This record gives sequence, C-alpha cells and structure tokens, in this order.
Amino acid sequence: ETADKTIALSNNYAGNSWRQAMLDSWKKITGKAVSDGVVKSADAFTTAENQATEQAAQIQNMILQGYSAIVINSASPTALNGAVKEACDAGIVVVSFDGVVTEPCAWRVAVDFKKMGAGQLDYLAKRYPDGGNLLEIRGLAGTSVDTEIHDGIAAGVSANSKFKVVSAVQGDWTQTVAQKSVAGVLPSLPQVVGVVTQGGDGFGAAEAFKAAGRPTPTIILGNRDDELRWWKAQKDASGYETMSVSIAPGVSTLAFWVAQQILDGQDVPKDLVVPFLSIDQAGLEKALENTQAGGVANVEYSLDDAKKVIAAAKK
Amino acid sequence: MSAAVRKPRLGGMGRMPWAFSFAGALAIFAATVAFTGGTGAGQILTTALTFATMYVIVGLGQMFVVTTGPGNVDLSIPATIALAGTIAMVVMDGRDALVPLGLAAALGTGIAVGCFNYALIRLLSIPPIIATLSASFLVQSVAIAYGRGLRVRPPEGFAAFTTGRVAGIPYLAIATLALCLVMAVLLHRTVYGRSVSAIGQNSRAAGLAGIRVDRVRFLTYVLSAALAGLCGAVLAGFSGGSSLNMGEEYLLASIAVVVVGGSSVSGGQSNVAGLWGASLFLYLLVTMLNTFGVGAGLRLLLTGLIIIAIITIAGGPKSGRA
Amino acid sequence: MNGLLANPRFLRAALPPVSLVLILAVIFIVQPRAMSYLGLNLMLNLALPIALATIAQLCVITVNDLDLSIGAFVSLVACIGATILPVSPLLGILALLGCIAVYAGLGALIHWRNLPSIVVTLGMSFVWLGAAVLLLPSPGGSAPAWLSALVKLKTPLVPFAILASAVLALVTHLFLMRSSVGTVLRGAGGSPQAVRRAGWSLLKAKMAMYGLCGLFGTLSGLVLVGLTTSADANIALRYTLLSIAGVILGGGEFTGGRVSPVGAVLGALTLTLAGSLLSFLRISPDWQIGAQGAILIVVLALRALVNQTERKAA
Amino acid sequence: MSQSAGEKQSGAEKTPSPAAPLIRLTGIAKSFGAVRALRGVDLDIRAGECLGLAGHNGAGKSTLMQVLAGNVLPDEGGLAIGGEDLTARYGVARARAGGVACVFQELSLCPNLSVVENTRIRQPALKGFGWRARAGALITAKLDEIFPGHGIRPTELVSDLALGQRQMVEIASTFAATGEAPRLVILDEPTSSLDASVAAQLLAFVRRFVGAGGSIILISHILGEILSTCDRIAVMSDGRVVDLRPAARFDRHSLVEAMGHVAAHETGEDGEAAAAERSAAPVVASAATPKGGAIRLEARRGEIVGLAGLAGHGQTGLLVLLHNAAYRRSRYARLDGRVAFVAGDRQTDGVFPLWSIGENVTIRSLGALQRFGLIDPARSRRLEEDWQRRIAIRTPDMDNNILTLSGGNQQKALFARALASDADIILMDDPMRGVDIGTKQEVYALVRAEAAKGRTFVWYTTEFDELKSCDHIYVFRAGRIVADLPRHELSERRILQSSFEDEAA
Ligand SMILES: Nc1ncnc2c1ncn2[C@@H]1O[C@H](COP(=O)(O)OP(=O)(O)OP(=O)(O)O)[C@@H](O)[C@H]1O
Ligand SMILES: Nc1ncnc2c1ncn2[C@@H]1O[C@H](COP(=O)(O)OP(=O)(O)OP(=O)(O)O)[C@@H](O)[C@H]1O
Ligand SMILES: [Mg+2]
Ligand SMILES: [Mg+2]
Repeated sequence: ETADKTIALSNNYAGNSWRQAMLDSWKKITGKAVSDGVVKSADAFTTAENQATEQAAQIQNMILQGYSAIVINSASPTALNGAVKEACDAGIVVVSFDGVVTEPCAWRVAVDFKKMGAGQLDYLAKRYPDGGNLLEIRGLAGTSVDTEIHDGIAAGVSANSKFKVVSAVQGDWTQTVAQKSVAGVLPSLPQVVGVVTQGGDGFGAAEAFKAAGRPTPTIILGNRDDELRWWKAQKDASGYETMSVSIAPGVSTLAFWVAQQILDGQDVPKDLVVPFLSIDQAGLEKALENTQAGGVANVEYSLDDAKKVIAAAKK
Repeated sequence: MSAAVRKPRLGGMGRMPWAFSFAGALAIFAATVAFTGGTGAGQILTTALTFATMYVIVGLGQMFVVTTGPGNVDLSIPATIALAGTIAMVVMDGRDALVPLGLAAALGTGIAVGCFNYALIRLLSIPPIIATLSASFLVQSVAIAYGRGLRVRPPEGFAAFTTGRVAGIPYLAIATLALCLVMAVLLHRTVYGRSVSAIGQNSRAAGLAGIRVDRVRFLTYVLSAALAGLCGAVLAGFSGGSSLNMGEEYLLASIAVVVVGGSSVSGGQSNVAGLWGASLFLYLLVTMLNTFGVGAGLRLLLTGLIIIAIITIAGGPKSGRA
Repeated sequence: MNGLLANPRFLRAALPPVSLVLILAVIFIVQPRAMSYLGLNLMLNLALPIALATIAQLCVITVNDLDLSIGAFVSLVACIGATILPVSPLLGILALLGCIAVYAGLGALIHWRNLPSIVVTLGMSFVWLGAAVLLLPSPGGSAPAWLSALVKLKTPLVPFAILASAVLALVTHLFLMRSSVGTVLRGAGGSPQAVRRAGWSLLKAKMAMYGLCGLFGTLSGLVLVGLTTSADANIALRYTLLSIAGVILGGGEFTGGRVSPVGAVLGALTLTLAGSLLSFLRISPDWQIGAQGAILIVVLALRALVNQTERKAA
Repeated sequence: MSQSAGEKQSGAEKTPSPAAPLIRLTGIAKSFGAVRALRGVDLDIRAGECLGLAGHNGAGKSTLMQVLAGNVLPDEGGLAIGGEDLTARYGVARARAGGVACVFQELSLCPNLSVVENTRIRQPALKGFGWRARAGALITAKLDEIFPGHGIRPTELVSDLALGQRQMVEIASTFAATGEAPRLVILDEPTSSLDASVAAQLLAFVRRFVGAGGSIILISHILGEILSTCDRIAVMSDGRVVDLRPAARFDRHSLVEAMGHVAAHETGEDGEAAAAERSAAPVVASAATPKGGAIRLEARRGEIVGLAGLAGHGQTGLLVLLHNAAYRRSRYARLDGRVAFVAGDRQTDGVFPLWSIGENVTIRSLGALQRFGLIDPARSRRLEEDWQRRIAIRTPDMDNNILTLSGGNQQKALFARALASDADIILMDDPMRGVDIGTKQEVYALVRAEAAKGRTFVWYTTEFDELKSCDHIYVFRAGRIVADLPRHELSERRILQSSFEDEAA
C-alpha cells in the first residue's frame, strides 16, 4: 500500500530531446499513477546545469521535504554518494537509473553500457566479415557512461581483430559538436567502413560525411527521430543498412515503478538490468511510426513490466 | 579592414593584435598537414571555414559587447542560439518559402533577448555578467517550454545553402565575410562604432563628450543577441535541425575568439579581422589534436596551454605613460 | 537610525545579510522543517565549498582580474583529493602545493606580460580540466576518511557549515580589510600606480592574491570531495559563475579593489539557499531553470534600489 | 633658447653655494620614443631651500621629477644624494631611503581605501597591532598642521572626498613620516586643484618646512606662487634648464620671458568695467542648484559666465547637470542649444586613453564629419590639423597616443574638442588646470573671440584672474549659488566674502 507515499524525480539535465522525452514519460505515467491513487505525489525536479554539486544539493533538499522515495538520474556515479547516503540514513528509498550511483544503499536500474558498445562490433562483424577501419565518436569526457561504452567498444574491437579504430573524436553527446569533430578529422582519415557511436551522434556524423563528399559508411545510430528518418530515407534510396542502439527515455517510468514496489514492501534486488533499445533494419518502420516527429524512439513501462524485471533479477 | 584607410592609429597598442591569431592558425594548419602527409589539406581548410563562420557570427556580437568596457560580456548567447534556432525552424516549418520569415523570427528573438538583457542591466543596474547569465536561464526555460526538445528539420533549400559551397568555399563563409565587412565599417567608420570604443575606455568621459551612452550600450546588447539569434538559425539549418543544447559550446568559444583575436578585454579596442584568425585557430587546434589522436584530457590541456602561449607571445596592451 | 538608513554605504553593506535573512524567512515559511539543525545542515553543507571558491574569486577580483578557471581548478583539486591524496598523502600534498604555486605563477605571468586575466584563466580552465580528466578519466576515487569526517563533523548547536563559513568570513575580513598587508593588496586593486609609486611591488601583490586564490580554491576542492566522498572531472565547473555571482551579490565590484569578504560569503550562502527555495516551491520542471535566473534577478534588483538611494544622496 | 646657455651659467656663477647640495643631478636625459623629454639636465637641490620649477607645458618638469623619485629611469646622466653617487640601481626604494618623497601631478591615492589606509600605503612602517590608530593620528596631525580647518575625517573613503580634499590628503601623507621626516619633497602642481585659501596654507607650510631645514621642489604654473614662495627658480624649456636664479632676481615679467613667452599683457582688466547693463540677448541656459538656494544661474547668448567659489562646492555638479539637460529633460536645468564640455579632471572626465590625439579631438564633432553616414577621414584629418595649429598642441603627430602628451597639452586637446564642435554652449570645468601661462592667454583670447561670435561659455574656475574674462559671475557655497555679480562689481574681496560668509558668521 503506497497511496500515502511521495516520490520525487531528481534529474540533472533537461537540455536535449532525450531528457525531455524522459520527463514527458515520467509525467505521463506518474500522473496516471497519482490520479489512480497508487501514490500521493510524484514531483520532478531538474537542475539548471549538468553538475553533480547542484544535484547533490537538490537531493539534500528533497530529504528535507520528506519524500518517501527519490528516483535519480545522476550526473555522476560517485559524486552524489554523500547525498545519497544521507537520504538512505533518513529512511528514504533511493532508486537510480540511466546515470546510476554506486552508493550500496541505493537501487540501480542500469543499462549494460558495455554490452551496448560491444554489440555494435558484433553487428559490424556480421556486416563486414573482412573487417575494416572504424571511426569512434565518444561522449562527454570524464563521465562514466562514456567510459563504459568506450570500454565495450574496445572489448568488441579486440574480439574482432579485423577491425581497427583509426580515430576517436569527442562528440559530447551533442549533435553539432559531433558533426564538427568528425568533419575536422575526416580529411585526414583513410576509408572507414563503420562509425561506432554512443547513440545520438550518428546524424551529425552522416552530415559530416556528406559535406566531405565521402561515401556514407555504416553509422550506428541512436534513437532520435531525425536519425531514424535519415536512415529510412537512405534505406529507401539505396538500401542502406545499419542498426540503432539507445536507451529508452521511458526507463524513468521503470525506475518509478521499482521505487513504488520497494515502498510497497516488495523484496527487490539492488541491481536491475534493463535492455537497451535496439532497432534493426526490419523494425525501422515500426519504430518510426511510434516516434513523435522530432522526438525520440521510446518505450514506457508499466507496473507489470517492472514486476517482470524484478522477477528476472531475482533469478 | 577599413582601419587601413588611415595608418594604424593605436598609439601604444600592439600594432597588429590580430596577426598572432592568424599566425597561430597557420602554424597549426601546417602541423596538421605535415602529420597527414598533405592529404586532405584543402578539405580541412574548407571545413575550417565552414565551422569558423559560426564562431565569427557570435564573436562579432560578443566583440562589440566586450568593447563597451570591463565587465561587459554577454553570457546569454548559448540560450539565445537554442531558442532562436528552435523558433526559426518552427516558423520555417520545412518550407523554403518561409525561410525569410524564419530568419526574421530568429533575429526578432535575438532582439527581444537583447532588450531584456539591457533592461536588467540598465533598469535594475545588475552587472552585465550576472544579468545576462540570469537572462540566459530564463531564455533556456522558454526554449524548453516552447520547443519541448523536439527537432524540427530545416527546409531543404535553407539546409542546402548552409552546407553548400562554391569552389571549395562555403556560401556561409562568403556571407559571413560580407557581414564582417559591414561590421568593420560599422566599427571604424561610424559614429556608433567610435562611440562603442569611447564608452569602453571611459564611459563618464564619453557621456560628457556628447555620446548617448545608454543608447549605444542598448544597441550593442541588442546587436549581440540578434547575431546570436542569426547564428541559431544558421546552425539549425546547417546541422539538420535545432536542438536545445546546440549553443552550449558557444559560451566559452564566443569569448575566446574575441580575446584571442586581439580585442582588448578591458574595453575600447577591437578588430574584426582577428575574429577570423581566432575562429580558424580554435577550430584547427581541435582538428589537429583530433588528427594526432590525442585523448580528451591531453587535448584539453594542450588547448589551454597553446591559448596561453599565444597570448603570452603576443603580449598585452602596453600603457601609454608611466 | 534614520541617518543610517539614508546612508547608501551602510545600505549597501546591509544588503547581503538582509537578502540572506529574507530568503531564509521565505524558506522557513514554505518548508517549516528547514528550521532545524538537520534542515540547516542539509541546506547549507554544500555551501561551504562554494563560499571558499567565492573567496578565491574575490582575491583575484580584488586586483581587478577575473578568474574563469576556478571551477575547473576546484574540480582538479577534488580529483587529486580522491585519487592521489588517500593513496599517498605526501605526494597529494605536494601536488596541491604545486597547484597553488602554479596559481601564483599565473599572477606573475599576468603582471609581467600585462596580459588580460580573462584570457589566461580561460586557457587555464582547459588546462585544469584536462589534467582532471587525465587523472580521473571516469568518475570515482574516494576521499580520505579523515577529510570526510572533518567536513561532516556534527558540531553542537550550530551546523558545521555555518560555523566554518563564519570563520572563513571573519578570517578573510581581518586579513583583507583590517590588516596592514591586506590594505596594500586592496590598494593594488584601487590604484596600482599609486601603490607602485609608494614603493610596493605590484608583482608580489598579484602573486600573493593569485596564490591566495589557489589556496582557497584548494580548500574548496578538498571540502567538496570530503562531502561528496568521490570526485569527477566535471564536478565543480559551475563554481566559476557561482563564485562571480557570489562576489557581486556580496556587494563587490569587478574593478577598483572594492570587495567585501563577509558579503561574499553571505552571497554564496544566499545563492545556495535560493536553490533550496526553488526545490521547495515545486515549480514545473520546464521553468525551474528560469526560476533560478529570476531569483538572481530579484536579489540583485535590491541592489538597484540601494544604488538609487545612493544616487539621490550624491 | 639660444641665449639660455649663457644665462644659466651666469645664474650658476652668481649664486654662491652656501651648502653642499643635497641632491645633484648631472646630464639627465630621457626619451620616450621620438619625444626627447629631457635633454641633459644639471640641477642641484640644496638643503633648506625651496626650489621653484617653471616652464611651458611639456617642458619636462614632471619627467625630471619622476626621475628624481625613482619612477623613471633616465637614459643618461648621474644622480647623487648627499655626495654619494646612486646612479646605478636607483629606484623608488633608493629614493625613499635618500629621503625623497613626491606629490605627483596626477593624483596617486587609492580611491577604494580610506584616508588612514592610504597613509599606510605611503608608510611601510605602519604595521602590526594598532596600526590604524597610529596612522590616523599621524595623518590627522599632519593635516591639522598644514591645512588647519580641513574638515577631513581620516576614516572617510578617498572616493568620497572632493578633488581638492584628495590633494590635501596626498600632500599631508607625503609629508607625514613615521620615522625620519623626508629631506626633499617634490610638489608637482600641488595647488592646481586647491582654492586660493588652501593654497596659501600650503605655501605657508612650505616656508615653515624649508625654515626647519627641509627642501622642497615646487612646480607650478601660477607664477605668483613660485615668485613668493621659492628661494631659487629654475626655468625649463624643451627638456633643458634654461635659467636658474634666486627668486628675488625674477619678477613676473622676466620669468615669463625666461620661459620663452612674450610677457602677457594684462588685458581688459578694468577697461570695460563700466558696462553695467547685462546684455539683452536671449537666455540660452538656466539652472537651479539641486541643493536649493534662491539664485538661478542664467547664461545669455554670447556671454561668458563665471562660476566661482571654493573648490568642491557644487560647481562641477551643476556643469554636469547642465550638460545632461541638453540630452534629457531635467528638473533643474534648461538648455537651449547644443552643448560641449571641457573637463578639468581629465583622467576621469575627459581623455580616451587608447586613442590618438586626433581621435580625442574629433570625438565631439563626428556627427558633422560624416559623409553618407560614414566618418570622412580626410575631413577629420583637416579638423585635427587645424586645431593642432590653432591651439598649439605640442606633438609631432596628431596620430600619437593622447597619453604621450604632457598634462597641459592633454588639456589643450580637450579644449580643441569642445571649440571645434558645433556647440553653442560650452561648459568649462576649471579647464586651465596645469595649462601654462602662454597657452592660457591664447585660450582666453580664443574664448573671447568665440563669445563675440555668439557662443556662450559657462566657466568654472579656481583662479581669480580668469574671472576677469567673464561677463557675469556666480559664487558657489555648499552646493548653492550665494552671489550673483556683474563684472563691474567683481573683486577678489567680494568673491572671498561670499565664499566664506558662513564661517565668518
Ligand atoms: N610616458 C611617456 N611617453 C611618451 N612621452 C612622454 C611620456 N612622459 C612624458 N612624455 C613627454 O615628455 C615631455 C615632457 O613631459 P612632462 O610631463 O615632463 O612635461 P611638464 O613640464 O610636466 O608639462 P606640464 O606642465 O604640462 O605638466 C612631453 O613632451 C611629454 O609629451
Ligand atoms: N551626473 C553625474 N554623474 C556622475 N557623477 C556626478 C554627476 N554629477 C556629479 N557627479 C559627481 O558628484 C561629485 C560632486 O561634485 P561637486 O559639484 O561637489 O564637484 P566640485 O564642486 O566641482 O568639486 P571638484 O571639482 O573640486 O571636485 C563630483 O565628484 C562628481 O564626480
Ligand atoms: Mg607636468
Ligand atoms: Mg571640479
């Protein structure tokens, strides 16, 4: 029974479409949960800048406001540990997702980022049995997600030794930055067969290749609508093939239900794994249909989904 | 540019403060080309020109603001870029016929932000650095509430223009060069330009010399925000749609191109040519380090050291009298 | 009393504490639970590193410069504190001392070549950040236990953050505003030429102020990493703008050596509390960012009022 | 200048040397780029004397003193204090150790510090516990000694003080000493921003100081001051000492002659004093003082209106008010016509330090120099050169930076800025500070000629002589206009009476 419980979302950044979709999903699902009387309230909070210190202060304020549970998309896996520990000590349930925290008292709804990186190489190995040169676009320097995906890619490359990463540039998970970085190195690069990414920078890379007048390699895409549409256009025109890997913004709703289950007294393991969102050549049209123009491909979770994930983790 | 009409008149100042940025850009370009063994030199230049234009456009506005004196800086540029880009794309609605309207909307957004900035600075006498920062938070919120983070694609024709080129030279660079010529004339040959410089040196004296200080500063902040708005529209066209975070890198970049380009941060002195040098320099620097395959940490470190080295060699302004 | 209220200088000095009290009052009304030891502690313990960074910024502003690298520097110190310091304290301390020395060196370079501080520190912000990324490519590390214990000290009656802020304000006030050395350092901001003509070395003054900036930046980083227990390379980038805003909120000015350490510390606390107030108000996420801007504007608008009385009095 | 060498020799011969010189300068030369500021100066300063230094603007007086104070290293020449050769490694510290202190032409106080704190900056020995009390006592004692009735509180911020008060603090803190008193104090135009009574206090103190065995170098463009106060007078011209005699052997006429100017004829002193009626031309400017007061300032077309009174009693404020009224509606002032301002405090109100002399001159006239909306370089060049000639700005090239000019020449550039403009009304804020006597005469003539052509001048001045050029005079006290004198009623006694009435009552 959680009808009198309050849950807060602590979000550290709102400046891109993924985060906006994440907040939208939260609002949609929790709004319904509140009106159904499942929980008393589910407020969302966002900090102005993507900074761990600001988010730590935000969490401390939530403790003060007496929330029953805090759902966190963290700016840093470790820098919030102090604040998270304080929340736990105050008897608050803390569930982290996407950007998870390492503090043992918190729950984690994690995506296997390493697998997300390695999976790209598996796909490319199938496409190009002879291997070839790769360009890697990395995320924001100094963040854990960037490191983990990169490690996954590196592991994939060493497992498929015919591939070689000839250049790695910083994309900062920002399309315009990725476009600029790729455009800068392209002139000096040999032929590349594929571009491995962290999801979301693919379209920028495609623009850069086009501007340089080079043939478009297989670019691993993310889940933004414009990327998918570009893919569709290429597919219709020339049978272009690739894949898309990403995290569904709706994972926030899964975290919400997990928090609700914990408050409900259910036994929930600390580490839960959600599959990342993967779209293949065949699923493209369907994904496009379900994606809002200019938005991102998304999956929202229900209470039952959450129960399934929890059950799977218990095994 | 038009300063050359008369022999350089900057008494004790470095004679050509902008030359260093060009020299730096050239050196870095040479190093890059040497590393790649000459492949892609032309290509690198072309892309450099493309990306430098964005820096130059926002740099122009920031330069005028910085010239109006110490403490004057516009930190609302990134938020304005995001908001204006979004509005422009929504107004253009993917139709080429609406491009002029979209550009006007972007400029209008910039002008509105500029007015708001200056209202804070003047009416509430908030120091510009904080005023524009606070304003940028509000603008960012408006952008979020208005655009909802959705990406609207630019009209085909507009996108083609922003990415197109003739003989390896991007249209965008040509257009920006024309804009720069206008700005240089504005800076050196008009009463407004002289007024900006005078206010930057001593605003009380400027007022007593008959300059309408408030009006000039107002126009300057509006100009800066309008150019940021323009940059937002162009950037959205260039990168296939607007996004909320596309302005982020322009906060530091807009300041960096102004100061590396040889304008004085203590106000009163500026030049347009240096913006190009500095923009090319900053772009080529990242490209070079990317080409060398330097990791993120080392790349940041080297970027910083090279900026400091350049400014140290170029030296600061020498004061006239002991 | 009437005379005091009419005195613009007094009003200006009173502004930072008044804004702080006002914002605190509103918080107490909106969220009565904040009115407790625990509440104050939760709201303010992350204010201490900000206050330290603000004082660091104030040192540089005193000599008419601006430090755009303090946020990156605090991040680097936090990284050192979470990686080198626990493993080999001696090396860690040496590294920190080295950082302070680099700061003092920057002061010397800026004076010697007559460089604009904004450019040099802008460059340094890349350098510090790069060093932090090299040191800690992905977030982690852990702060030495003694450091965490120290900054999380449960002092009786008044939370540690408030006590420490008060001590910080007092010490810097005594040094900068009351001591004979501090007077010369402020003079170097007010009229460098006058100070030089009186036979003081401007080079030493700049180096001292930059060195102090480095020192307070280091303290800020250490306190921060003690509170968060681990670091990442981007952890404190925001401190650059926060610290500038804090100095201005505290009644300081960008040029002319007009600064107030007590005001600056109060300004830093006000900024932190403004963030808390926003959480308590439960604004729609779309407008939360904008509300931060709005609060800054409101607090600074009070300054405008004071300035107006000042102009009338003149 | 051709006769100068001979005169100098004779001067040196005829003055028997009663004591070994305290300081001996030999062959000091200094160039700033192409400008040869000093071309080999020999000068002795004796203990217990007041040495006057006169010379046209840009003669090199300030530069020589900067050398003496250790701020500027000479290119050539030697310097000895008390017979000891200190040429090598001379600097501020050496100068201090030798007992040399200097009040510079440009104020050098820190505006953000209080009077006490500024005293501390000057006195390295003031430190440790209780330094504030000691510094306060020191500066108060010195201020009381030199300027009785100064009314300056030691805890006040310097930025809150009027210009004249700052000058007093500067002088007092230079004379104040924790340990040994300074042996030589250089005063570079110390009276330029003091009103007559305070200046008299200072000069009286100078005599006392000299009487007690100290030495003073006094630089001033007010010849009466130099003649009455100094023991010997050295005249500089174009970087050389061209004449040096005991003061008694100079009079106003010969001093001016030695400086290279034709002796000024005291023009129009009482010639037209009979013209009693105020002109009937339309009123172009009128203003009330914001502090109240019954008398309104009125200026008619073609008039020269003088503002008198002690320095810091609201004259500058009223001028700024009038200036702003030309652009914005004002409660207090109304202005009918275009306006230009000549600053007296040139550092804060006048000069644009990054610009050339030419740009500084043309800034007020840019509107008229436009063609098709753009500034026409040829026209502005013509304007610059025209005014360089008309007002004799001493520079090889108007493209040089404004700061390469001496103080007085900078002032001339500001004059040119206003006179070259299209203004009908010209507001002058004690603009002759530091302008040499020859130029002054030329500017007076220019002002009168322009007034005759219909321009109106509102002229605040601290020098009584300048009021004689005015048609109508308003006297200020405590922010109000307290007297309104037509020229034929003007007398030094009337002005002083009005200025001091309160204190007298
Ligand atoms: N730092 C400097 N750079 C260039 N020229 C200088 C500098 N200082 C002085 N001069 C030049 O040296 C000459 C002597 O100047 P100085 O200030 O000594 O004159 P002065 O006799 O004090 O004149 P005034 O009575 O107007 O103050 C002038 O021509 C001046 O322009
Ligand atoms: N409109 C204005 N804007 C800014 N400052 C002003 C303005 N009007 C007056 N002031 C300042 O107010 C002060 C008061 O000036 P006041 O009239 O007392 O000067 P004053 O009598 O001419 O004295 P002095 O010229 O000797 O300093 C001046 O220091 C001036 O700088
Ligand atoms: Mg002089
Ligand atoms: Mg005055």
